[in-house]
This record gives sequence, C-alpha cells and structure tokens, in this order.
Amino acid sequence: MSGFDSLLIPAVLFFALGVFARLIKSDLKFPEGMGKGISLYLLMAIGLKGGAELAKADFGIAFQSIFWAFIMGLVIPMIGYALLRFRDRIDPFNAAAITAHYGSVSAATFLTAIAFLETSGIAHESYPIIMMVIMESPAIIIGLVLAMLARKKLAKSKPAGEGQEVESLNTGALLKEAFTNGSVVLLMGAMLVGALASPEAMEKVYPFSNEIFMGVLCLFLLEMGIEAAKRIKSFKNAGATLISFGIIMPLIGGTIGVFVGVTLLGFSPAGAMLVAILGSSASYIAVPPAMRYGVPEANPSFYLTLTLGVTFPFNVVIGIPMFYQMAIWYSGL
Amino acid sequence: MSGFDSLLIPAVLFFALGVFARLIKSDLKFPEGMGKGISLYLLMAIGLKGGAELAKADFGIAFQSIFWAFIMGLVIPMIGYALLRFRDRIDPFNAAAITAHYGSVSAATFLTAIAFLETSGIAHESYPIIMMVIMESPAIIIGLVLAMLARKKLAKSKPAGEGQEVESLNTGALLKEAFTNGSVVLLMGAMLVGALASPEAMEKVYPFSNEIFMGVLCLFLLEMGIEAAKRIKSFKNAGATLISFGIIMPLIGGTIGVFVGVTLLGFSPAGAMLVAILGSSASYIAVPPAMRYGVPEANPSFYLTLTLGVTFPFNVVIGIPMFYQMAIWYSGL
Amino acid sequence: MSGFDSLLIPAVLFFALGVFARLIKSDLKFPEGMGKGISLYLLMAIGLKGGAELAKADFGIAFQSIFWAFIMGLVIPMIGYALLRFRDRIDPFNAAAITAHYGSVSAATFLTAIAFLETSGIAHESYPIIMMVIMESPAIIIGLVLAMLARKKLAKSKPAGEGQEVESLNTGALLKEAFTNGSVVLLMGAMLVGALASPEAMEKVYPFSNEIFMGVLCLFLLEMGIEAAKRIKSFKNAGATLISFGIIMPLIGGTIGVFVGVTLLGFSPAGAMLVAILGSSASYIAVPPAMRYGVPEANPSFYLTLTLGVTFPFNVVIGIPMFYQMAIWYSGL
Amino acid sequence: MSVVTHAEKIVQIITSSSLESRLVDTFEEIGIAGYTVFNVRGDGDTGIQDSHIDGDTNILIMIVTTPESYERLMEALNKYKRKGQHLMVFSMNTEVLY
Amino acid sequence: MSVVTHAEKIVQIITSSSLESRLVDTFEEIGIAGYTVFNVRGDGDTGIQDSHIDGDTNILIMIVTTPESYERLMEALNKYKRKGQHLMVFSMNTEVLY
Amino acid sequence: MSVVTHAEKIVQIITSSSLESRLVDTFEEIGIAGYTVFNVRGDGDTGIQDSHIDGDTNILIMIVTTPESYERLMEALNKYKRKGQHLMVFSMNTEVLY
Ligand SMILES: Nc1ncnc2c1ncn2[C@@H]1O[C@H](COP(=O)(O)O)[C@@H](O)[C@H]1O
Ligand SMILES: Nc1ncnc2c1ncn2[C@@H]1O[C@H](COP(=O)(O)O)[C@@H](O)[C@H]1O
Ligand SMILES: Nc1ncnc2c1ncn2[C@@H]1O[C@H](COP(=O)(O)O)[C@@H](O)[C@H]1O
Ligand code: NA
Ligand code: NA
Ligand code: NA
Repeated sequence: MSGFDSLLIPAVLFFALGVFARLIKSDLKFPEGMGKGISLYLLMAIGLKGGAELAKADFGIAFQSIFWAFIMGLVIPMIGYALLRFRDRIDPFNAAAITAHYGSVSAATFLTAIAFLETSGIAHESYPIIMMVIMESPAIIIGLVLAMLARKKLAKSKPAGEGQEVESLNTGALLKEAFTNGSVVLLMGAMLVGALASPEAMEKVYPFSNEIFMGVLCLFLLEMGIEAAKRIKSFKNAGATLISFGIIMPLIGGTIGVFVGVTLLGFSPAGAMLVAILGSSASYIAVPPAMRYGVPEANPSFYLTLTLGVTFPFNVVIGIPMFYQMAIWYSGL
Repeated sequence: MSGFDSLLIPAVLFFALGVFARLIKSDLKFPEGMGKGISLYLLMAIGLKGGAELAKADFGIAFQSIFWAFIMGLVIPMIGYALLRFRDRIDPFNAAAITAHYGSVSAATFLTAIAFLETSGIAHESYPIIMMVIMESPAIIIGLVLAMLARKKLAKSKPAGEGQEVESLNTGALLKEAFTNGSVVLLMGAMLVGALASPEAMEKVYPFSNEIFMGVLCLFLLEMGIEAAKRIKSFKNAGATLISFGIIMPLIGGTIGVFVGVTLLGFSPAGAMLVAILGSSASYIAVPPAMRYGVPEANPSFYLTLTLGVTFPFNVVIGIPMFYQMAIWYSGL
Repeated sequence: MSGFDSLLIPAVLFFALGVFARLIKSDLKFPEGMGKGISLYLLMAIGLKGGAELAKADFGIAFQSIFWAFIMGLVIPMIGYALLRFRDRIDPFNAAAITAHYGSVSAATFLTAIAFLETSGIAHESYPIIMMVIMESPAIIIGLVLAMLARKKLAKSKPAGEGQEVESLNTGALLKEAFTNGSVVLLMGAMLVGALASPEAMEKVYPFSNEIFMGVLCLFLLEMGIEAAKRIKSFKNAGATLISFGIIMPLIGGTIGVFVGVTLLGFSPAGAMLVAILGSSASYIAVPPAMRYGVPEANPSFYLTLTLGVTFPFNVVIGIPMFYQMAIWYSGL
Repeated sequence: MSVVTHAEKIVQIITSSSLESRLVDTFEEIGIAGYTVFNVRGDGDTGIQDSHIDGDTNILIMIVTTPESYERLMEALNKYKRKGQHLMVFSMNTEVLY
Repeated sequence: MSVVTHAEKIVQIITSSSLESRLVDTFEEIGIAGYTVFNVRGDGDTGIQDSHIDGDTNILIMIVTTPESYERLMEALNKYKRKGQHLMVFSMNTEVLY
Repeated sequence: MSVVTHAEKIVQIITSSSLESRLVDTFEEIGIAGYTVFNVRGDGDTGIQDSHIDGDTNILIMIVTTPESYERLMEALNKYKRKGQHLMVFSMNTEVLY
C-alpha cells in the first residue's frame, strides 16, 4: 500500500468527509450520545479480539510490552512538558495539562491504524492492544504531579492563604480515577472476556464484534472528523506555538514508538507502527475530564484544540502511513 | 456444560464486568437512551425469531403454554404477597408493588438463559417466548388489585375524605396500559411479523436480528451489570427481609416453572429451564412505571433494588444453570 | 410479487406495527436520538452501495438522471403550489412551505421501495440514488422563492414598515443551506467513498453497510410508523383540502416519475418505480427545518401532518406496489 | 427600554416519566395548551433516577402561564399530590416577551 | 452570609432547533459570549415537538446576563419575533455567584 | 387561592460533567438529599461544550432548597470556585408546593 492509497481506506475517507462537512458549515451532526455509544462498542470489540489472541500469546513479550508501554507513558509527557516550558512559552499549568494528553492514547487513531493494516491484509502483533490499556493512566499522573509542583512553586512566591486551598486537591482520589477510568476498565475487561470465554462462545459474538467493526469505525470517524474540524476556529486563540507542538509532539512520540516497537520489542513493522501510534496519538477521552478537575488552572479549549483539532487529523492522514514506512525502513537497517 | 462453565459465557462475563466496574467506582457509563435502544432491538430480534418458529408450531401446545403462563402470572405474585405480608413484615402497598414485579418477567434474564443454551448448542422450544409476552400483564393487574384492597381497608379505619380521593384512581386505564405496554406490543408484533413474512424476506433480516444478537446482548448485559450494582447502596434501606425475599422468591418461582415446563407442558429440560426463568425473574421494564402511578404509596427504590439489585444477578449467575440442572434431574425422575 | 404480498415485507409490517402501537396508545417509544442515528446509518449505507455501483456506471445516463431529477425537483412543487392555491384555498405561505416538501424526497420511502425490490429479488438501476441527492435542494429554493413573492405582494398591499423587515431574510444563506444540508452531504459523501475506495476495502465494510441493512430498516420503519400515527390527531386541524392534497400530490408526482423513468431515462420498471417514489414522496428531514426559518408564516404542524401522516403511509402501503405495476404496464405499451 | 414584557408565572414539575401522559391530559383539560419537557436525572427520597430504565426516568415539565391559568394549574397539581403521586412542584415569576 | 452574589437576569428562549445556529450568531454580534442549550420537547400552537425528527426538535437556550446586556439581548430577540420567527422568550431575576 | 406554597431558593450550577460525582458527594456531606441534573450543551470562555466527548460535556444541576440549606450550599460552592474549579452558580426565588 503506497502512501496515497492509505488515504483511500473508507475510514479515512469518512474522516475527511466529516471535516469537509464541517468546513462547508453543513448541518450534518450526530445525535447526542451516539459517538459515546459507538466508542463503547469499539473498545469492547477491540478488547474481545485482543483478548482472544493474547490468550495464546507469549507471556514474556506481553510482560515486556507492558513494561515499555509504562515507560513510554512516563517519558513522552515529560519530553512534551520540557518542550512547552522551553523559554517559558507556555505557563506550567497549561503545559502540564496538555502534555498529559500526549502520554496517553487516542483509541480512534489506534483503530484507524488497525483498519489501515487490515484493509491491506497486513498481519500485526496484538500486544499493542494491551499496551494501549497501560498507557491510559501514567500520563494522567504525570500531568497532576507537574501541576502540583507548579502550584507549590507559585504558593511560595505568594502570600499564604490562597495557595493552601489549592493544595488540598485530593490527589489520591485522582490517582484512583486514573486507573478506574471507564475506557481502561472496558478495554481490560473485554480482553479478559475474550481470553476466558470458550472459542465456540466467542464465535457467536464475532458477527457483532468483528464483522461489522470496520463499518462502525467508518461511522465513528465521520463524527470524529466533524469534531476535529470544530476545533479549527480555536486555532487563533491557541497560537502558533501550541499548534506546531500538536505536530512536532506526535513526530517525537511516534519515532520513540518505532524504536520501542522494532528494537526493544522486536515487533514486525506493522506492530511497530501500532506502537508508534500509541506514542504519537493523544487522548481526548480519559485525560480531558481528569485535567478539568485536577488542573483547573489550564484552559480546556487548548488541550481539546490540540489533541482533536491538530494531532488527531495529523496522525490519521499523515502519521499512520508515515510511521509504517519508517518502521519498514528502520527494521531493514 | 457444567455449572461453572456457564459463568464463562460472554454475556455473563460482561454482566460481571459491569458489576465490577461499578464496584470499583469506575466512571464507565452508557449514554442515556442506549440501554433503552438496545432493549428495543433485543425484543424485536427475539420476537422475529420466535415468530418464525411458532409459525410452524403446534397450536395445541401453544395454547396450553399461554394458559399456563397466565396462571403463573397470577399465582406467583400471590405467593409473593403472602410471603411479604407474613407477620405483617412489609406494609401492604410495598408488598403489592414488589410482588407484581415477580409475576412478570425480566427480558434480559430470559435472553441470557437463551444465550446460555445456544452457546452450548442445546436446542429449546420456542413456546416460552410467547409465554413471556403473556406474563407481562397479569402481574400488573394483581399488584393493582392488592393495593386497592389495602386502600379500601385503610379507608375504613380512617375518617372519610382522605381515603376517597385515593379511590378515584382510574383502574380501567391502568388495566389498558398493562396490555398496551410497549414491550408487550413490540414482542407480540415482531412475532407476528416473523410469522407472516416469507422465509426469503426473513433471511434478509437475519444478519441483523440473529447474527449480531449475541454480541449486542453482551453490550446490554454490561449496562445491566452497572445498573444492578448501582442498587447495592440501597441494600441497607431495603433491609434483610426484602433482600432475602429477592432470593427466596426466584427459587419458588423457578421451581414452579420447572414443574410447569416439564410436567404440565412436556418440554425438554432446556425449554423447562426457560419456563423456570419466566417464573423466577422479575420485571424492571413494564412493571415499575405501572406501580409508580398505580401504587404511589410504595417506595420505588425498594422494588428496583430487589428486582435489579438482587434477583437479576441471582438468576443470571446462579438461577440459570441451577434451574437447568433441576429440569434435567426432574425430567429424569 | 402481487400487490398484497408487498405488504408482507418485514419493513412494511414493522411500519404497520408502529402505527398500530400508537393507535392503541401503547407507550412503545424510541429513545431520543435513536431515529436520527439510524437515519444517518441508512444514508451512509445506501450511499456506499450506490457509489460502488455508480463507479461502473454510464456517465451519459448518470448525467441525464441528474438533469431530470433537477427538473422534477422544480416542476413538482410548482404543480403542487398551483393545486393548493386553486381558488385561494390555502394561503400562499402555507402553500409554498407545503409544496416544497413534495419536490424533495423521503429517504425512508425510497429505502422501503428498495427493500420491496430486493426482497423479491428484482434488480434495479442505481441512478435513482444519485437523483435522490439532487432532489433535496431545488425544492427548498422553490419554496423560498414562492414565499418571497407572496411576501412582496403582501407588502405592497400594506403600509410600509412591517413588510420591509420580513424582506431582510437572508436568502443567500438559505440557499447555501439547501445545498449543505446534512443528508445531502452524507449521501453524496458516502457515494464518493463507495466509488473511491478499493473493492477489497469495501468488502470489509459490507457486513455493516449491506448485510444488516434490511434489519435496521425494519427498526427504522417501526419508529416512522409511530411518528406517522402521531400526526393523525392533527388531521382535523389540517382539514379535508390538505389531507386530500397529501394523497393527490403523490399520485401526480409518482406518475411524472414513471414517465421520467421509463420514457426519458429508459429504466427498467424497477428503476422507474424508484424514480416514481422520488417524485411521489415528500421530505420530512431536510425541508421542514428550512421552511421553519425561511417561511415562518407557515404552520409547521400542517406540513409535518401531510408529509409524515398522510403521504408517507400512502406511499409505503399503496404507492410502492402501485407505481411498480404502473411502470410495468407503461413499459409494456 | 423599548421592549415590553408581561408578568407571568413559570411552573415546574419534576416527576417520573410514567406520569407524563397523564399530566399532559390534565393540562389539556384545564385549558393549558403549551408546555416544555426536559429529560432529567436526579436523586431524592425515592432513590437515584438516572434514566437508564423506564421506571427510573425523571422529567421536568415547565409551563409558562398567565396568573389566571396559574391558579387552576396549581390546584390540579395539588390534587395529584393529595392522591399520593410524587410530584415536585414549584413556581417562579417571569417576564414574558410577546 | 459571607457569600456575595450579584443581581443579574436570566433569559430563556424556547424555539425550534433550526434556529439555533442563527441565534448563536446573533449572540456573538451583540457581544454575548456564554449560553447554555437544553434539548427539550414540547407542545404548543405549532403542534407536538418531540425531537424525533429534525423539523420537530425544540431547544431551550438560557443566557445569564448583566442588566446592560439584557436590554440588547431582548431587543435582538424582539427583532426576531417581529420578523415572524417563532420564539418563546421570557426572563427572570437571579443572583449570580462570581 | 386554596393552594399554599412555601418560599424557597433554587440554586443552579453549570459545570463540566467531570465534576458531577464530586459535587454530589459534597451535597451529601452538607445534608442535601435531592437534586436534579440536566445534560446540556453550551459555550463560554472555555470553548464550545457540545457533549460529543466526555471532556466536552456540560451539566446543569438544580437544587431546590430551604433558606437555611441555601447558605450552606452556596458556601460549599463558593469554596469550589475559590479552589479554581469552573462552576457557574446562580440562584432564584421560588414558591414550592408541599
Ligand atoms: N431538593 C431538590 N432539588 C431539586 N430536585 C429535587 C429535589 N428533591 C427531589 N428532586 C427531584 O425529584 C425527583 C424525585 O424526588 P423524590 O420523590 O424525593 O425521590 C428526584 O429524582 C429529583 O430529580
Ligand atoms: N405555555 C408554555 N409553557 C412552556 N412552554 C411552552 C408554552 N407554549 C409553548 N411552549 C414551548 O414552545 C414550543 C413552541 O410553541 P408554539 O410556537 O406555541 O408551538 C412548544 O413546543 C413548547 O416547547
Ligand atoms: N452567560 C452565560 N449564560 C448561560 N450559560 C453560560 C454563560 N456563560 C457560560 N455558560 C455555561 O457555562 C459553561 C462553562 O462556561 P465557561 O467556563 O465560561 O466556558 C458554558 O459551556 C455554558 O454552558
Ligand atoms: Na501518546
Ligand atoms: Na416472574
Ligand atoms: Na417528491
């Protein structure tokens, strides 16, 4: 599949359709709840599939995948924070909140990458699915810790009283939430179901979880296209620094992912590309609500503009084929 | 299929996942309307399937099934009322409202029982589907009549004036509602469609109504798990008497169902188990709204806690395999 | 397939079920957003299918189809306006708003017509799908222009001041909306996707877009039946003139469609029947919102009563088999 | 200000969706032709109502009404309450733009 | 009480969802940056609006506004009404916590 | 009029759905047992919130409360705001039918 062909897979075309519809100000819109419902379906389906395959997987590699996923989830947001704080361009709270999103993963991007591979009939490892689960949480924690440090620093430079109240944010509860997040639980649970249920039982579920999957993904990307294009009008507010961060950061995260996938985990180029997408994509499901409460000082419009409006389209259109080529090239070295 | 294996069918595992998600206070939740939409689908699908099979069914057995379903729908809530009123433990209004739920049927439990059989490749009669339709209504009527009697008694012991107003509840309208309830109409209607439409036409509908059925049921039981676990926090208010009623009553209803299925209707153990589930399960779709208006003196939190929080999980996890074993054993006598 | 058999296709039976449920005042209802979500699915599915077939279609016939669709979209509402204004029976604003609906198309009716053909295994041209897209917009424009003329006339007969404000309605924006309407964009976009994506890629999408299509359509027509029957209680307000218009107009539009399909486009009877449905059916998706803002003087309850309550059931039950017979007969002349 | 408004009453009713059709019938009987319904969730004495199942779904009905209809409406609602139905009813003053 | 509140106005508009984007544009023009939208159902002169199809869907828009913006808003809404658009507009007094 | 009503307060809070469970916990702590939640959309300083993704979903919580609980509630909400959380809080007078 050449770079251009990859744009012609139905899911990506529907994404483009969604963007287009919004740009021409069409009144095409999804009923409330439909997108959320579809994403529950997609997480369930991918979990079932991954679980059934992981049941026969190598425990050693699975463990290593988990380990490196965790490391990626810690390292990527730190790099992002350093970039954003460089020359004090972005204030520490916004920097912490934004970078947390990049440590986590966008399930829609990941699923589009799988659609890219499956449409071309390319096999891939299923360990990246479990890695996706792992990466949902550490980034949230990093974001909260960075914001807490910033808050402490600010409190010192200010008279007492105001600062202390902020301090009392219940971090324990927030950590718990990072691990009991709905998509983590559903994905992990569906994987368990896929691994525990008998193959005969799973076969009855496949028409729902496997066969109609690609079509449902198209519908989902149509909505994501609309949502992504909605953020364009906030580009001016976000400013050039942030917008370019939305493109540079996935390049860094994806490159790290290719390295982790090929060198550290020994995956095929297809598997390494999926790891690259874990690295390059930015969450807009689990992380935004956590940051809203945990880092109220940051502006939610910034992080949604970046993750949905910049990084998501970048990955879907450019990142996926590019990291796949990069993984092929790097594997061949 | 052994008792333990039955817990490993995907639908039951997803139910457990839903309960677990809620217990760890995960924010996993379904968008509003999704559960209601899925249950419309499930009723339609099971109706179509039942109708297509009943079209070739024995009219005599069908008629007998309807008759005994009606009797079960009358007898079970009366037993329940007697149990609840024993030593005046539960006041008559709550007793009437609660017991009405047990005369009716939980479609989700019934469908899980079918999933249990189909996953193991066990054939079953389809008469129980028509019995399910029949049992939606009589229980509502029993509940209203019991409450009316209680109200009359109360009115006598009180000075006139207050009581009379209560009397003016429009029972005719309530009875009509019992028979035009949405799930009754949809189920009955879909059965008619399944019976009337040509087999070739039905074949075009099967990918939707049959093939993806099991997968959709999994998603539905995930939500039902969340809903069931939500009720746990009301256990203390409900008290030990009610909670234990929520387990004893399905045992009684299920045993009656096994007897009706095996002895009176001559069904296979699989079919008898489905009748047992009709007896043991408690409605949480049609009956609660009817009781809310018809027996406003009762506390809705009680009946939802019992039916959703106690009886539903009991049946899904224990009742289904247990009544199946019971039916096998009793058939062999 | 005889006229009576056609009523027994599942989609039509579910429509009847919906009407019946409403007539007996059943509380059967769909959650908010479900109908809108299903219609997004149906438009996407029919677009994909049409696009894949049109990719191999004759450009000349496609162009002719578009041309005649446009002409039908202009001529039919003009005939309708003349009928409604005959002897000044209906005021010009209501006449303009109502007739605009008849120039446009009801996707649900069109899909039921396709279900009618497919259930009987009758092949049909796919050009009518592209004609459907074309016909969404011109009718809206006609409606606005007719209302504008009426407004000008009214303004002349009144003292200045009041009239002018009405004049300032932004017609440019309304025209733009007529062409960027959500269903036009989705249908057109899905057709493009279907034409652009590789056949292998499309095959992964078919289980969703093709196989479950008929079943989803059944669910949709169930809801449409409920919606149609809701309008019955407004029949008295609408009056005999309007109600009979709701039956006469589709007869005229359908006859024009048969002529266009058979004579001008040289379609098979099946294809010509689809063109007849384009002519006879009346939009209730794109046009009502446009008329609400563009012709606020008209009563929305009139046009929804007519299109949903009269013309839609007429076409589903009588129009489809009748126009098919008419097309067969006319083709044979 | 050039815009003239009229003092009216807003009545809001929170109850289970199972009572909706009956309340609407009552409105018609007492000559109230317009109302607006919100699908809501809530918590109270009768437990969490989170709109996932039918017996568990709250609605809020809002009626803007003239002072005269207001009295008739409140009396009709009061009658419901005295019959034991669970309705939460409250009202506010409002200025309506005709 | 230690909590200080500010007297403002709440304006509520009930109309068809087809007017939403235009109203929002109007808000922007007259400098109103914040608003909240409820998806509602309802009944009135123009028949049942129960949100199952697009031409049939009501919204309620709520704007909390300072007394100054209030006048501008009401005038803009009044203009809509005089153009024949169906809007139900009413306002209340409120105390806002800053 | 024969119907007797009681003067109370209505408090409305517009915020992100991510704060819902915490606010509800707070209500319980200060002894407020009843509340109603609306799923809403909106726009404001933090951008369009149109309820299509979780981080983007607004709710409005409405509490009808006696004057005494009102003060406790407003103080608790004020504390949230001073911690930097984004809540829009406002209140109205109402007449409640018991
Ligand atoms: N104090 C309150 N403020 C706002 N809504 C309330 C209040 N109390 C009850 N409600 C609403 O009324 C419904 C029924 O209340 P209850 O009858 O107390 O269970 C609840 O589910 C809430 O939606
Ligand atoms: N008196 C009223 N109280 C509350 N809402 C109303 C009232 N009248 C009309 N509405 C709402 O406004 C919408 C349009 O009203 P109408 O233009 O009269 O059809 C209705 O669908 C209701 O949602
Ligand atoms: N003036 C206002 N009137 C009504 N709702 C508002 C107003 N300002 C903000 N909101 C609501 O509060 C939410 C958050 O506002 P903000 O914090 O300004 O982004 C918005 O999404 C709106 O739903
Ligand atoms: Na990432
Ligand atoms: Na039962
Ligand atoms: Na037409």
